[in-house]
Order: sequence, then C-alpha cells, then structure tokens
Amino acid sequence: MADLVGLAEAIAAHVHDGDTVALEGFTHLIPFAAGNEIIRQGRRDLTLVRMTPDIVYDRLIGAGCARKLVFSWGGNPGVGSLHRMRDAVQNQWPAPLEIEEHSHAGMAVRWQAGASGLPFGILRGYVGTSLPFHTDTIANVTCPFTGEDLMAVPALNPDVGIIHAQQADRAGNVMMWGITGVQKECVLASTRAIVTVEEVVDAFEPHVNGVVLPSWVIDSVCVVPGGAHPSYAAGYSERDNPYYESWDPISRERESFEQWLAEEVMA
Amino acid sequence: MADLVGLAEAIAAHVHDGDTVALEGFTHLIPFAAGNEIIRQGRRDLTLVRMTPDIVYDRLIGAGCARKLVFSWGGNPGVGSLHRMRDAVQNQWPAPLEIEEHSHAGMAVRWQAGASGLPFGILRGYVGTSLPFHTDTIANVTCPFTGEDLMAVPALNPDVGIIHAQQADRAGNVMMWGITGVQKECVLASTRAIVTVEEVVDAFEPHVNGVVLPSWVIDSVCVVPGGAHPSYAAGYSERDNPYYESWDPISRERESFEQWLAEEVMA
Amino acid sequence: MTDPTYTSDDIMTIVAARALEPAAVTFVGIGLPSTAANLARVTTNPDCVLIYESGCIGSKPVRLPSSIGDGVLADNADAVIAVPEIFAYWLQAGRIDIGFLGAAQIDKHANLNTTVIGPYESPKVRLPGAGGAPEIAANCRRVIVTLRHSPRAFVEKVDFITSFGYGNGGDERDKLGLRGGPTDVITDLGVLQPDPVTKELVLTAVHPGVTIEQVQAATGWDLKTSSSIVETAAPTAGEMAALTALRNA
Amino acid sequence: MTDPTYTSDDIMTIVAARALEPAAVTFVGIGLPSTAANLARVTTNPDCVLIYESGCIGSKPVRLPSSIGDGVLADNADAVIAVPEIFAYWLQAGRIDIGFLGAAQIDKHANLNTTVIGPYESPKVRLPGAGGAPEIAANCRRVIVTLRHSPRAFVEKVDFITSFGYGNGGDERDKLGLRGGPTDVITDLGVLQPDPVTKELVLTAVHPGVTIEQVQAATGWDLKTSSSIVETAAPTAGEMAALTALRNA
Repeated sequence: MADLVGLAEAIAAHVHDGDTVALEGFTHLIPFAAGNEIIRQGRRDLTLVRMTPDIVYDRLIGAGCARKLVFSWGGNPGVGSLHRMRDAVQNQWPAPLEIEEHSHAGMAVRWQAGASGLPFGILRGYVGTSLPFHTDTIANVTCPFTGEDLMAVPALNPDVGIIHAQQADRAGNVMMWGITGVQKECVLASTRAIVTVEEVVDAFEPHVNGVVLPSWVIDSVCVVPGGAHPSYAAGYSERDNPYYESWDPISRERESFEQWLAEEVMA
Repeated sequence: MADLVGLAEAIAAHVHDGDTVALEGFTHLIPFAAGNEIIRQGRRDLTLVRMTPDIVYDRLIGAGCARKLVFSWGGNPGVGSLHRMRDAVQNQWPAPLEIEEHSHAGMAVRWQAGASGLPFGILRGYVGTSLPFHTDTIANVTCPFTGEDLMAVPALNPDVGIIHAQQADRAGNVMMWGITGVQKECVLASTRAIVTVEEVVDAFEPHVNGVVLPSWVIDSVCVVPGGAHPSYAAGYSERDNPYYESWDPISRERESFEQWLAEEVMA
Repeated sequence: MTDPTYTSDDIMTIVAARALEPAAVTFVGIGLPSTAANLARVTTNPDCVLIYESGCIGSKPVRLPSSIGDGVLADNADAVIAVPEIFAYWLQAGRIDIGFLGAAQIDKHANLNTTVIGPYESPKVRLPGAGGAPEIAANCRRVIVTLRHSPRAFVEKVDFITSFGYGNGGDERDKLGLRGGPTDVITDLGVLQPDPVTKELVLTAVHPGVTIEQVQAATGWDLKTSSSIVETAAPTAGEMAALTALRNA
Repeated sequence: MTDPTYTSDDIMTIVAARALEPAAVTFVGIGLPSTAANLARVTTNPDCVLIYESGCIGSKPVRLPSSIGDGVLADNADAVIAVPEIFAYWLQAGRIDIGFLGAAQIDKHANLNTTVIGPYESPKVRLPGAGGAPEIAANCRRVIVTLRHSPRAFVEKVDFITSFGYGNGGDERDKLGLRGGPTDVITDLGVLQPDPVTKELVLTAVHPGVTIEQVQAATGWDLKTSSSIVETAAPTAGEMAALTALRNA
C-alpha cells in the first residue's frame, strides 16, 4: 500500500547508491522533480534506465550520479544533442559512462518482460543492424514451432521505478492518461516504485487511454504539482518547448551546466 | 477501411468453409448473433478458436459447423457443462470434434503473439501439468540469457476474427469498454475482421478501459443491437443469466437442441 | 451435518473466508471461491484485494457475480484491464498472494483435475478444462482449494493433472520452480493440509458433527490424520447473517 | 537553390509530402517527416493515417507537434495506446505502409546511421541512437528517407548501421526476411532511389535549378544517374501556402 510522503523522503527511502533506477515517461509525464531530488541527495553509481534519456538524465549524468546508461534514443527532442550525455560518453566527464544501447522496440519488449516476470522477451528487431555487435543484451532465439530465428532481449527489472502521473486518489491508487509510454510496465517491473502526481482527487474520471495503478503496487506517492516540468502533464500543463531550447546553451559547456546545477538544483 | 454492411452480408463475404474462425468476448460482449448467422449460412469444417467456447460455440458445434476446437475452458459459465461440445467430444455427434486445449494464460499469450506478428509467445505455464502431453502446440524454449526453461506456444492467426463492441463511429472506428478480454488481439491477429456493434454514434466518449480499434483494421462493421445476447454489452444490457440456465435443458438432448435450432436460428 | 442451521455450502464458504489473510491479494474463481472472498471482504477483511481473470483488479461487487465477467466486477473495480495483462503482468509476475480454486478431482498430493475423467482421448466425462487454473496454481504465494468430499473426487491419483499441486510429493514442486502450492483443501466435511515434508494431504480439521471416519470414508486414499487435528468452529450467527445478506444482495 | 521563393527545407518537405500514397498508413518521425506527413494530410491526402511512436494512431494535430509525444498528437487521435503496443501490435505486425525516417548518415545501399560517427567505443560524434528507426526500417512496406545532401552525410559505407537498408545490396535484405526497404531518399538537391537489382541508390530526380554535377559533388560515392532522370516539379503556390499555414498554426 502506497505511503503518501514528501518527495525527499521517498527518494531517501528508496533510491540508494549503486541502484538501477528508471525514471520513465515518453515526452509526456517525465518525472523531472524526482530526478532533481536524486541529484540533490547526491546519489552515485546509479545505472540509469530510460528509453529517451532526455534532459532529465542529461542532468543526472552531468551531476555525476550515473555509472551506466541503458537507453534507446539519447537526444534533446526537437532541439539536438544531450551535451552532458555526450561529454560523458566521449570524454568521460564527470565520470566514465558505460552505455547499453537498444532500439525503442527492444526496450519496450524488455519492459514488458520485466513486468511479466519473464526473463526475456522476443521481437523482430535489430536484424542487419550493428547494434547486436555492441550490445550484449541482444541474442538470437529460435521458434520451436517454425524454426524461425528471432531476437531476444532480457527483462528490465530495476531496483526503483519512478514515474509522474496526473492523479492519485485518497487510497493511493494512481491514474495517468494520454500518452502513457511504458510507465505501467516500469512500475510493475521495478522492485520499488515511486509515483509523483499533480494532485490528489476524491475519485477518478474516465479518460482516453486512462491507466490506473493500484496503491498496493506502489511504495510512495508524492504530490508534486508541476513535477514533470519542462515536460508536461496532459490536463494540467503544456510542454515547455522554450525550456528544451534553453537547455542547449545551459548544458553545452561544463561551466554553464555546473552553474545551473548550483543555482537551480542544489541551492 | 471497414464497410458498414448487414451481418448476413459480412458473414457471407468473410467466413468460408474450412476457415479458422474466432469469435471472442470474455463473458461480456460475446458475438452471439454472428455465431447464429454462421450456422444459418451452413458453414462446415470450421476450426473454432475461443478461450471459453460458451453457448456460442456449443451451438456451432451442435449444428455441425466445426471440425476442430481450440480453447481453454469449455463450460456453461455459472451453470455446468456444454452438452453439445461434450457430445461431440465423447460421442462424435454430429461430427467428430478435434480439440486443441490450452490454459487461459496460454491462449492469451497466443493471441498476443498473433497480434504482434510473432510466430510464438512465451510464458511460465503448464509446468507439471498433463496438458503438454496432449497438446502439440506447447513446447519448451530456453532463455538465451539465464538458461532458464520456459514454455512456448504458437501464435493464433485465424482467417476471420469476430467480436461485438458497444459502438462504431461514422468513419467505421469501433469502441468497446469494460471487460474487453482478448478482443483487440483477436481483431489484430486475424486476416479478416468483423465487428458487430450496438449502435453508431457521432463521437466516442472516454470510458473505463476504453479500447478503440481504427476502421482500417476492420473489414466489416455491422449494427446488431443486442447482438451479444445472452451475454451482455456494458452500458446497453445485462447478462441474461436465466437464459444461460435455460440452455442446459435445451442443449442436454440432441432432439431438444435440434428443435431449438430449427425454431430459433433456421426459421 | 448435524446442525440444521447451516448447509454444507455455508460452512465451506465460511471456513474458506476465514482462511483469507488480512489484506491479501486474492485471485478469485467464480462460484464458492467468489462467495467466500466477498464474504471475507464485507466482514473481517475489508482490505483484501479481489482479482478476477476477466481483467478486474480490486473488484467490490455490490452483489455476487454470476459469471467471471459479470459487469458488477468491473463497476467498482480499482482497474479494469485486458485479459493478457491479467495473466502476464499480475498473475505470472507473482503479485498474487492467494489463489482460490475448485476442482472435480484432487489427489493425495493436491494435484487438481478439471479436464477429463477417464482417458484423455476417449473420456468418460469431459470436464470444462483448464481455464486460469494451471497458472493460478503455479504462480500464487499459496492456493486454497474448495470441493465437496467424495471418494470419486478425492482420489489416489488424478486422471489428468490440470493444475499442479505437489506432483508425487516431497520437493517435486520446488524442483519445478513453482511458487507456493495448495495450503488448504476445504471441503464440506473438514480441512486437509499438506504434510510439510511429504506433501501428502492430511486431515487437520473436521467440521462440527463430522467424524474422522466419515471423512476417511469419503476419501479415495488412506487419509492420515494430523496429530493436532481440531474441530472447525461452527459458523457464527454473524457469519451466517453476512453470508445470507450477500447471497440476497 | 536558384528560386528564392522556397527554401531547401520547403522543397524537401513538399517532395516528401507528394511521395505519400493516398490513404497510406504512415509511421512518422518528428521534424521534417512530421511536417511532410501533415502537409499531405491537410492537402492532397486527407485519408492518410499518421502513427507516432508515442502511441498515437490517426493523429490529426491542429498545429505541428514539437515532440514525438506532443499533446496535440493525442488530442484528436483515433486511438492512444501504450508504447509496447505501438511497436508490437502495429509496427512489427506489418500494419504500416510507409515509414518516414531521417538520418545523420546514409550509404550507397541506403543503410542509415543515427548512432555514432567514428568508432563505437571511442566516438568522434555521439549521435542520439536508434529510437524507433531500426524496426521502422525493417517492418514497413516501404521507407522514405529525408536528409540534406553533403559528402559527410552520403557516404560509401556508414560507420554504424542503425537501420538496415539493403546491406551490401542485391538480395541481402530479402534474405534477412525484412519487409520493404527504402524506396525514396529525398534531399535538398534531388531524389535517390535504389536500383531494382543492385539496390545501389541512383539519382532519379533533381530539384529545379540543381545540376547532376552538384548532386554528385555532394555525394560521398560515385553517384550514378538514372537513365530516366527527371526534374522535380517546383513547389506550387498552393503547396507553399499550405506549408506556411501549417507552420504558423
């Protein structure tokens, strides 16, 4: 049953140095506030899992929280590069960053397998590409009925999964809607789960692609209005596209990033 | 793009002798009217696929439409046996009925694989049971990462998938809600798809577990109010439990069944 | 049954309801398991979470459902999801505490048969088949079984293992890597539980007015009796009232 | 570009929009592909179905989306679903007619690189990576690629095959069992298409005012020219107006 607690308390309770941590959200509902709190608490040696690292992981990587990144598309959406991620991969700054690289389809299958209690999942993917030569977590598997070769990828089962949703009810159940990405799978595949929400409501209304996660699969629910900024929460906010653009100059140089970090996160 | 046509026309166009046909719907939204129309049109040698054969397949089997049944639970829910199915399995009446028997979990994975364009799916299932000794479509597969043994089942890809939904819009998109079973997967896994609906509406409203299937994955949409009776369509009707009970005496003897068939379907 | 105020169905249901742990996440089959689980929910166990294979999580039906996909199971549920997800994301992933199963046959090592009496290829009686049972039996932390006692139902070896209990006993279940296993077999005469080592079902409780000999006579193998056998507490007036109210809702 | 009334982005977008077939189901990436697909939708191709990897099926955005998960893609969509389903049930199952991809590098046999320039372990430039591209390239009935011409972008061999085109050419793609393949590479200078047999990209169209030599100079391999090469029709006033309206919406 989910505790309703403050974000700092939830992160302190559930995110530890060396953990594998996933903050999911596909453009929409990215748990930025939780990411900043992990930076503030000085976590180190995290393995960060996320389909699109986005600004949220550019920050964590630049702040030195990560030792490994598991991902499938690492750009600043609509803008360009993630400079802190690039600096870590190309120049090992502020620390070497091991990468484990997949496609979106592969990561989605890995999340499904993780949520399903299976050790692996299968897909028609990666065939002919260079990815299997550089990523250990891609293997062949043969269909026992047709003899056809397919690709297998191992389940994702992080220590902690963190998402942002629109609403919780008073029992600690959580509801999100609109573009919901792999967030259900992230919560169900992770050993511990934290959900930040825009607000607590008395009862949920039906929504397009409404997804409810019951309280008893969540460890902590934290009310953090705007906790997805600069991404958005449909029904509550719009994506802050100018912010995504402004991240490019902030993150381009180590100095400007560190200044931002000191002023906007650590202050 | 789905044609809006009469049910007789849709069945005549898409269901042929010898086809593999699936009428899905998990207690809720069972396409009974479509099943009766298949009987009326005298189809033969069908392979019938459905998790719970229910009364809808008891009728088709008793009417001699089927040569094979692929299923996972063959009872009259809340009442007892499916007498026509039992008579076919035990006494080959009115025709021998080959059976391919799975568990619900296995059938659900088979539907998912079929909808995903994969030749097989995997699960933790059947272990220790007698099913693998009698069902060819259960095999072992080994995880290429952990070495663990799992079970594999082949995809379901019927020639025709038929479901009942609450609503279509004027573009031929279809919406169902509430308990939706494996119906989305059934439509997506089948080569051709027919959907019967309660009514056509101008626009869909959000609903709990609302599922929309776009027009272009459906071949025919047929307006058949009450087409799920004696099962039900949430928002439109209640399950007719007395009818399920009344089916027991109707179906128990060949004579009473044939009389029912002549009076209620063929008349 | 010596007490005329409750039926054998009543006591099976009430004893099964008592066996549910507080706030347990319970995967419920239709019929007696559903009645028992809802009895627990409306009486002593308001926080238990009922999950139905039709895709309903946290069902709070206002009346007893007449089928596994009854609309009342969806109406007040915490979530309603597709059937493939119920089996993969919820049952298989190990999120269920208690699975609640019936059966046509059970054997000495708690293997269950709901498929066929007699040979599979030429059955004497063709039963409904597996449904959700094999994976419920495999993936829950524990399984409670309810069925009526008779020598035809309680057999040395089931004709067909639809749902694996303990196989031939001992550590066979562990070796197959399955979770949990049947912990309670609740009948109209008493309660059987597996011996911790051999996994043979032994009689651990008899219902009021039932003798050990009666149970043994209704069991198709040489039923052993636990040294700590007890008599089931008779249904209380409160339990009976709640059960009646539930059935009439 | 000799015509001052349109930019190289304009003509790439307009030519790409023209390449969409009537009512095709199109899997759309963000940026130029999305602009082109929406231009087609609001002009000549109102029935084309736009699918975005964020889970939006039949998007009808009222303005151009600024990201793959922009709320306008969900607002009027026919359906919004989870990301695993988009890839498994829709893309992998072969329901998509046209995939629309960009790239940082493309080679002679239409293999695409969006992962890394230089060696993978010590990259010269680390690019965003695969995203949805490998499976879009593998599973659509055909693929349209848009990118700007330069010798660094159009190379003999890509440093990393993120998305498979035709490998080393010939029947290599068929042998791998992949659907479709790239049919049109639309650049700011012209259009390249694979030779039917060798699958080597050859120049089949040049945009107005562009010479074959200009295109060859901007290509990092010895670019062959189709015997039936044509000049692209210049953007019409109507196309330009629609594009401008779309961008300003």
